[in-house]
Amino acid sequence: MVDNKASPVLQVKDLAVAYKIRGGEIEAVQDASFVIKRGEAYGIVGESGCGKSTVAWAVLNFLGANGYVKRGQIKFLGQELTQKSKSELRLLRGDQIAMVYQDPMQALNPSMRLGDQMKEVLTIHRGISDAEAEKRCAKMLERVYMPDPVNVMKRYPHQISGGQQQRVVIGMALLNNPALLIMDEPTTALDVTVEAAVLDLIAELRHEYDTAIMYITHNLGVVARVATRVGVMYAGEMVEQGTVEEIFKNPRHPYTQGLMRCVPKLGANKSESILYPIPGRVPPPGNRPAGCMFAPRCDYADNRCQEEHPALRALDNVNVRCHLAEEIDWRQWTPTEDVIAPPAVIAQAAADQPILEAKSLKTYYPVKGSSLKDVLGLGEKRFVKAVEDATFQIKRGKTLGVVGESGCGKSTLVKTIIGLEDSTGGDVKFLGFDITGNLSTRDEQVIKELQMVFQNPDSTMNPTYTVGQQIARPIRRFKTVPNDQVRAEVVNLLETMRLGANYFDRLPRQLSGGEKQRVGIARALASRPDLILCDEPVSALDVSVQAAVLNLLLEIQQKYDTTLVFIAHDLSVVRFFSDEIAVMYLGQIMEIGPAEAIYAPPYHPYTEALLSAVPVPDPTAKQKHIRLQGNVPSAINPPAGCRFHTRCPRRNLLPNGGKICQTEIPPWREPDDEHKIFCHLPTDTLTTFEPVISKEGNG
Amino acid sequence: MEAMQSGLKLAAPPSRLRRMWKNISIIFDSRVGTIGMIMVLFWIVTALVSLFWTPYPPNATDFIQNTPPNIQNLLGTDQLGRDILSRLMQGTQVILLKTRLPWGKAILPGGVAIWGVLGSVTLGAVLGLNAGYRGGWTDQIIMQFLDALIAFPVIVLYLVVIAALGQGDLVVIVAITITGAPGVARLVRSLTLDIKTRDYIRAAETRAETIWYIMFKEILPNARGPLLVDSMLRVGYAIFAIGTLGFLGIGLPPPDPDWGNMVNEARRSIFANPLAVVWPSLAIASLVIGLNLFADGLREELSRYQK
Amino acid sequence: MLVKDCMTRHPIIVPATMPVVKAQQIMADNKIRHLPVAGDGKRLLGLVTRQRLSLKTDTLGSLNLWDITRHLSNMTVKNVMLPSTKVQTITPERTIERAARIMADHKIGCLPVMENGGVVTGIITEIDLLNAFQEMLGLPVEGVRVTVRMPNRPGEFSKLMTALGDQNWGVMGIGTYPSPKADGFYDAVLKIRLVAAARVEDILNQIPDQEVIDIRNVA
Amino acid sequence: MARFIARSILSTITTMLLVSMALFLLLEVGSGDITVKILGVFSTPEQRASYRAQLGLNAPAWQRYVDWLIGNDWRAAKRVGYPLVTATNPQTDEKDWWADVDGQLTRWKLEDGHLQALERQADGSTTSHLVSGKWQTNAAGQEFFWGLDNKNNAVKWVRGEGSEVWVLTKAGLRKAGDGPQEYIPLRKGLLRGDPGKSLQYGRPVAVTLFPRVRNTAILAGVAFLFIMPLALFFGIIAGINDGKPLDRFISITSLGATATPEFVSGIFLILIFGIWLKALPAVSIFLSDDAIFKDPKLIALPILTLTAVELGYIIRMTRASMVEVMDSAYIRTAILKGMPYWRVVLRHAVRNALMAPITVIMLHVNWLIGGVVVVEVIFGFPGLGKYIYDAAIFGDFNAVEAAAMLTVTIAIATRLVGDLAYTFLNPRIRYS
Repeated sequence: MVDNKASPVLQVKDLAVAYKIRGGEIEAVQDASFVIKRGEAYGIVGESGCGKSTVAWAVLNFLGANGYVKRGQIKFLGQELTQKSKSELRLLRGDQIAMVYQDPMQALNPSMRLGDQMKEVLTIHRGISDAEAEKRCAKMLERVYMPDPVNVMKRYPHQISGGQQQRVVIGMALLNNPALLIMDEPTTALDVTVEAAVLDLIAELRHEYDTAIMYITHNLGVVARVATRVGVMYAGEMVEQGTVEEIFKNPRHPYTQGLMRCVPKLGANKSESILYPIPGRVPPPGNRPAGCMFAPRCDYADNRCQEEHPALRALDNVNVRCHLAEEIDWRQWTPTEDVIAPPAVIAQAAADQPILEAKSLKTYYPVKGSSLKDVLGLGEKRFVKAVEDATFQIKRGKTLGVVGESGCGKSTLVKTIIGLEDSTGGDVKFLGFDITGNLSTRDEQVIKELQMVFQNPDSTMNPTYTVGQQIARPIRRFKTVPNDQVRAEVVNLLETMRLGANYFDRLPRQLSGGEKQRVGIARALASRPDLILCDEPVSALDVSVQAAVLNLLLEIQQKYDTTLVFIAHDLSVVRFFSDEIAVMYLGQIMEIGPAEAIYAPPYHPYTEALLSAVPVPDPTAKQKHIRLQGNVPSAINPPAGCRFHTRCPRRNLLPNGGKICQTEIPPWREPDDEHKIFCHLPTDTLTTFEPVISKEGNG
Repeated sequence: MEAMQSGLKLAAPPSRLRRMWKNISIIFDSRVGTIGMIMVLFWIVTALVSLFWTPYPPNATDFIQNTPPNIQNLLGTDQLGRDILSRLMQGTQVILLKTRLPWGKAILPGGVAIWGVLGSVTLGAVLGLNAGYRGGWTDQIIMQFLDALIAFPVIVLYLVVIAALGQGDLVVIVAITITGAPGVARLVRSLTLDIKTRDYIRAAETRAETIWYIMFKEILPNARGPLLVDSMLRVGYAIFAIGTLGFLGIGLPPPDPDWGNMVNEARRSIFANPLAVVWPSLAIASLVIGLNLFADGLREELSRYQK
Repeated sequence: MLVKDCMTRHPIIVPATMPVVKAQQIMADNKIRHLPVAGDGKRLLGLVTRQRLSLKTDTLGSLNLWDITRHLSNMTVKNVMLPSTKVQTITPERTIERAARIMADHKIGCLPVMENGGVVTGIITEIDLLNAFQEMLGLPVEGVRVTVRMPNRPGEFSKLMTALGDQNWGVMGIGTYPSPKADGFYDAVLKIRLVAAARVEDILNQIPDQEVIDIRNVA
Repeated sequence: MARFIARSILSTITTMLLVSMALFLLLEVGSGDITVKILGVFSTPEQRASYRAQLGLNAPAWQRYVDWLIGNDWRAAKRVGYPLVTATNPQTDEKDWWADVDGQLTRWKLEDGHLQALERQADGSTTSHLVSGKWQTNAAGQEFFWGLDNKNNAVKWVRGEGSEVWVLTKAGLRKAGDGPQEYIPLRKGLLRGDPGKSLQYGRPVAVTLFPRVRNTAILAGVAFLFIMPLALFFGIIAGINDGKPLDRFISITSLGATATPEFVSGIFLILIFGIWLKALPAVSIFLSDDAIFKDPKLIALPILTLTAVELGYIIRMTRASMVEVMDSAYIRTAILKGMPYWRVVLRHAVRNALMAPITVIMLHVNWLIGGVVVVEVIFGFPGLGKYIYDAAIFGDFNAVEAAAMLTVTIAIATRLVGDLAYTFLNPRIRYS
C-alpha cells in the first residue's frame, strides 16, 4: 500500500504544562514532543508522576482552573489548539478528538441511561434526530461487540459489567469518527481477559477508521501489543521515542532500560532470572534536578549529566534524551552492588513437609435477596459460593501463587486461611492445628504464625501512628521480644526492609508507596510468622518499586525460611515469584501444580485463555489468540457441572459438544505427579495444546 | 492528578510541640478560617476578661433605662437600666467557661455549649463506632434508636426535655447532648464504615486485637479531623440553641445574663431602644458565624492536606 | 476498489471563520491543495483550493497598499470558499472509477467524501486516484512488467490466465485497455513477481494470437 | 426497590413506636407532679392525690402508655359489661362516652349511697332514675359497681365505702362524697385519633390542635415554596462558580443567614420592615385563629424570617453537592464530549447534585419545625409551634405529646418522601 496518509494528526512540540499552586507554580510536564499520524497508535509509557496524563489533558486543553500550557505547541490537524477559544474547543471535543480514560464506571453518568449518554454526542454535534441517533448508537454498540445493543441503551451504567462499560465509553468516543482518540489507561481497571478483548477492539477500530490513537499506560506489555510507536516519559519529559520494535529490542535511554529490567518476562522465574529495580524514585514536580532528570538514579551518570540538561536528539531510528546514548549498550549492563542478589536456589531442607493443608475447603457468604419475601426472612437462603472445594498444600519455605480474575475467590481463600472469614466446610490444617474457624476460635500461637501483607499501600498503614509504633504493636502484642528490646527489634526489622532507623518516627504520609508496602511487610514479619499471606502486595506499585518489593520478599523468604501464599492477577509476576501455582475461576481451583508446569501445556482451557490474554512486553512474541466470550457468571448461582463450561473455548473437543461439562463435575486429571487439572478433557488431549506464547528472535 | 503526589521528606522528626503548631497553623492557609478563628478568639478573650472585670456589675440596675450608647454605657442600657456591655461580656461565661451545678454554688469549668457538645461527641462516637464497626443487628438497633431521636424536631426535643426536667445548666447540657448525638453518631458511623475497609484494620484483626482496641485506637484517631470540624460546627449550633432557648425563656436560669434572654427582654421595648436587641443578636450571630467559618476553613485545609 | 479504501480519512478541515492567510499557511505547512470548510459536526460548508486563494486583482484595483493588507487580513475562508452547493462530493461506498469520472468531467482535483448526509469523513484527490492506479498495476513491488496484446474476442483473456496459472506465477497487478493504436485489440498489462523476463516472454509468446509488445524489469 | 420500600416502612413504624415511648416516658413518667400545676401550689397533698386518681395517673406506666396509644374503652367496657360508645354533647359539641345498655345510652351516678342511671335522650338531654340490682360482690365481700360517670371516666363505686373526692370545678376544688374508688379516664387512644384532653384547657386536644396545624401548614408551606426554587437556583449557581467572587458572595451571605438564629433575624426584620420602613406590621397580632386569611400582610414577616434561615442552609447544601458533582469524572466526560456548558450543568450535573441535598433537606424539616416554633413565638402566630411551646411551658403533657407526635410524624413522613425521592432519582437503588 502506498503510504500517502503520513501527514500528522497531532503534533506536540516542546510542551510544558504548569499548575499554579499556593505561592508559585509547578511544572508537571516540562518538555514533551511527539507526532501522531493518521491511523497510528502512539503509546506513552512511564511510571506514575511522570506527567503522562497531564499531556493528554493538555491536548484537550482541559487542565482545570489552575493548570495551563506554559510553553510549546499542540497542533491538531494543522491548527494550533492552545490558542483556541472555549467554544472552538467544544466543537472539536467529542467530534474530532475523543477521550477514554481509566475508570469507565466513573466516566459514565450514573443517573442517565447509556443510550441517552451516547445519543447526545450525535444530537449535539450532528444535529440529527433522536431516532436516527438511536439507530446509529445501536450500530456502534454492535460494532464494539456489545451483546443486545438496543437493550443495553436502556440501561444505567451500574447495570452492566466493567468491560461492557468500557466498550460503551469507547463506542461513544468513536461515534463521531474522531481523528484522534486519546486513551488514558483504558484497560488498567479491567481484568486481563477483558483487557485483551478491549485491546483487540482498539486495534481493529483503528484500522477500520484510520483513527490516530494516543495511548497512555504504565504497562509495557500493553504498549507492546497496542502501539506502533512509543514515547517514554520520565519526570515530565519525553526521554525516548521510536517504533515499538526498536524501543523494546534496543532501548537507548537508561530509564527505558531500567523499566525493561524491572518487569519479569512471562515464563521467567526467580531461580533463573533477576529483577533489577531502578534505585530511588521519580522526583516530584518542583523538585527536579537541574541536569538530566534521570541522573540521580542512573548508573551511567557522570558530571555532565548532573549539570547539563540533555536535549531530545535523533539517534539511528529513535529519539533519545541522553548524553551518553551512543556509549551505553544495554546488553553489557551489570547490576551495581547494592542490588539484592536473589536466592539462587531455595533451601530444600524441610521442603517436603507441608505447613498448610486444605481439603475441600468451602467458604460461602449468605446473600440478602431483594424481594419482599427475603426481607421478611422467608425466602430461601442463598449463598455466594466464593470458594468451593479447594484442596491444596503448601510446603515449608515454598511459595504458592494464586491467580485468577477479580471475583474468582482468591482473596476469600486467603481471608479464610487467616481467619477473617469462617469456612463453610472442609478441613484446613496449619502446623497440625485445625484452623477452619475464624480468628476468635484460634489459639494465640496460631494467630501469631499467620500474618498478612496487603495490596493497597495507601491503606496498609494507619495514618495516625508512626512507622515505629505500627511495627512495634505486633511485637508487643505477641511479646516476641522483652519490652525493653522492642525498639531495637523494630529498627532491626526496618533495616531488613532496607529502610534505616530514621524511619522510626515518620508518619505514613511522609512515605512513598513502596516504602509503605515495606513497612507493611515488616509489620507482618514482626511476629516472626511461619506463613505470610500476600494479597496482591505489588499490584498497586510502579514497576520499578514492584521489582524492589519482590526482591525484598525473596530475601526475607530466604532469610527466615518463611512460607508465602502470593495472590496476584499479573501472571508474569506470579510465575516469577511462585514455586507452585493455583489457577482459580469462580471459586474453584481449575489447575494447580508447579509453576513451570502451569505455564506450559498441558493446560486447563482457562489457564490457556488467561495466558493468551496476558500482554507480553515483547512486540515480537507470538501469542495464540484465544478470547473468552461472555461475562463471568454469578457466584450465587454458578453454572452446574464445570463452572467454566459457559465460556470454555475447548469444550467442542469433547464428543457431543461437551454436553458432559454442563452436567457433571469434572474429574482431576493428573498429567504428572504434582500437576492437576480440573477438566473433562482427557490428559492426552490437553497435552496436544500448543504453547500459548512462542518467541521469535531473541525476546 | 497523578503528578501531584508530592513526596514530603522531612529530614528529622520535629518535636511534638512543633508538630502540634504545624497542625494548628494550617488554618492560616485559609483566609476564611483565619477570619473565623479571630472572631472566635475575640469572644474567648472577652469571656476570660469578664471573669475578672466587667465595666459594671451585670445585674446592677444603676442607670437610666433604655439609654442609647454613650460614654458611660458604651452599648447603652436595657429596659431595667443595666449596662448592656457588662451583661454581654458576662453572658459569654455560661456558654464558654463555666457550668453551674445544681448543688450549691458548685461550678464546673467549661461552658454549657462546650460540655453539651463534648457529651454529644462522646455519646455519638461510641454509638457510631459500634454501629459502624460491628454492623449487623447492633447497627440496626443503634440506627433505629438514632432515627427515633433524629425524628424529633430539635426545638421540640428541647421543649420536651425541659418540660420534663425543668430548667438548669445541666438540663441544657443533657438536651444538647441528646439532640447532637445522633448527628455525631451518623458521621462517625459513616467514617467508620469507610475506615474499616482499610487494610490496617485487617492487619489489626489478623493480630486478633480486641474490638475496643480496633474501634478506639485504630479507627477513632483517623476520624478526628472530620470530628473536630463537626464539633466546631456543633458548638455553633449549641450556642444557637442556647440563644433560642434563652429567647423562649426556658434556657439557662438567672442570675447570669443570657444572650437569648437579653434579646427576648429587650424586644418588649423595641420601639424605645432598638439597639438593645441588636447587641446580643450580633453577639450570637458573630460567634456562630465565626465558628462556622473556622470549621469551613479547617475542613478545606484538612481535605487539602490529606490529598 | 471503493472510495473508502483509498480516500484520506480525517482530512484537515477548517472553520469558515478562519482568516484566509491562516488557511494558506495550513496548506503550505501540510503540503495540501484542498481544504474542506466545515461547521459544527464536520458538516461541509464549502471548499477552499489553492486557486481560490490566489488574488483576484479586479477586486483590489481600487485599493491602496494599506487597504489591501487590511482587506487581506480581514478576509476569511468564508469569503473565498466554493460554497457547498457547488462542491462536487462523493460517498465512501462509490467506486473509484466513479470518482475519477466525476473529477475528469468537472476538471477538478478533489472530492470531499461525505457520509450521513453532509458529514465530511474524508477527501479523495487526484493523487489518491493515481496511487490507486499504481496499486492496481502492482507498481510498488519489484517484478516483470509485461504488456500483452490480444484480439478483442471472448476466451483470449482466459488463455492468458491459463498460461500464467500453469506456471504458478504470482500476478501482482493487472490492467486491460483497448489498444491505443490497433482497433480490435486489447492490451493487458501484467506485473509478475520473482521470475525472469526472458522466461515470461517465452511462455507468453507461445499463446496463439497474442504477442508481447513490451517487457521490462521494474522496481 | 421493594426491599427498600419495605424496609423504610418497617423502620418508620419502629421509629414511631420508639418515639412515642420515649415521649411518654419523658413526659409522664420523668416529669414532676402535674397536679401541682393544675391545682396550684397551695393545694394539699390529699387534694392532689385525689385528683391524680381522677386523671388515672395511679395506673402503672405501661398501662397508661397502652391507654394513651390505643385507648382504654375496650378495657373499660369489659369491666362495665356494656359496649361503650361516644355521642356528641349538644352543649359543647364534644364527644361524650356512654354505655350502651341494650340500646339505651346510659351513665351512672352515686348519690347518697344509691345508684342512679342517667339515660341519654334523643335530643341529648338526660333523664335519671334509680337503679338496683347492679351491685356485684367481690372475694372480700365488698359490693361494687363498674360504670361510667358524667366526666367520661369509667369508675368503680364501692357500696358503703363512698370515698371522699376532690372535684375540680370552675369555682375551684370542691369536696364531694360518694366518690368512686377507681378511675379509668376514657380515651380512644392516639392511634385512633384521640390524644386525650388538654390539662390546661380541659378540652380535647384534637379540637384545639387542628386550626393551629392548619395555620402552620400555610406558614411553612408558603415559606417552602419560596425557599426551594431560590435555594436550588442559588446553590447551583454558586456550585458551578466554585471559588469565584459570585460563589464567595452567595456562600458568605447564606452562611450569615444560617448562622443567625431565627429570633435574631426575626427581630432584625421587625426592626427593618416594621419600625424603620413601617411597611409591615411589626408584631402580628392575631385576633382569631382565622386572622391570617383576612390579612395576608400579617404572615409576611414570619414567612420572610423562616425563609431567611432555611434558604441559607439549603443553598449551602446544594452548593457543596454541586461542587462535588462538577468535579466528578462523568462531568469531565460530558465536557469532553463537546456538550455545551449549560447542557452539561442541566442535564448531567443537576440531577446528580440534587440527590444528596434532597435527603438532607427532607431531614432538615426538623429544623424547619424548630424554626417555626421560634417564629411563631416571636410573632405571636397561632400555629402548631406556639401550641407546643405553650403546652410545654404549662406541662400539659397530653397536648405536648399530641403535638410532638404530630411534628415527629411530619418529620418522618418527609424523610420517607426524601428517601423515596432519592430512590427515584438514583437509578442505582431503583434498579437493584
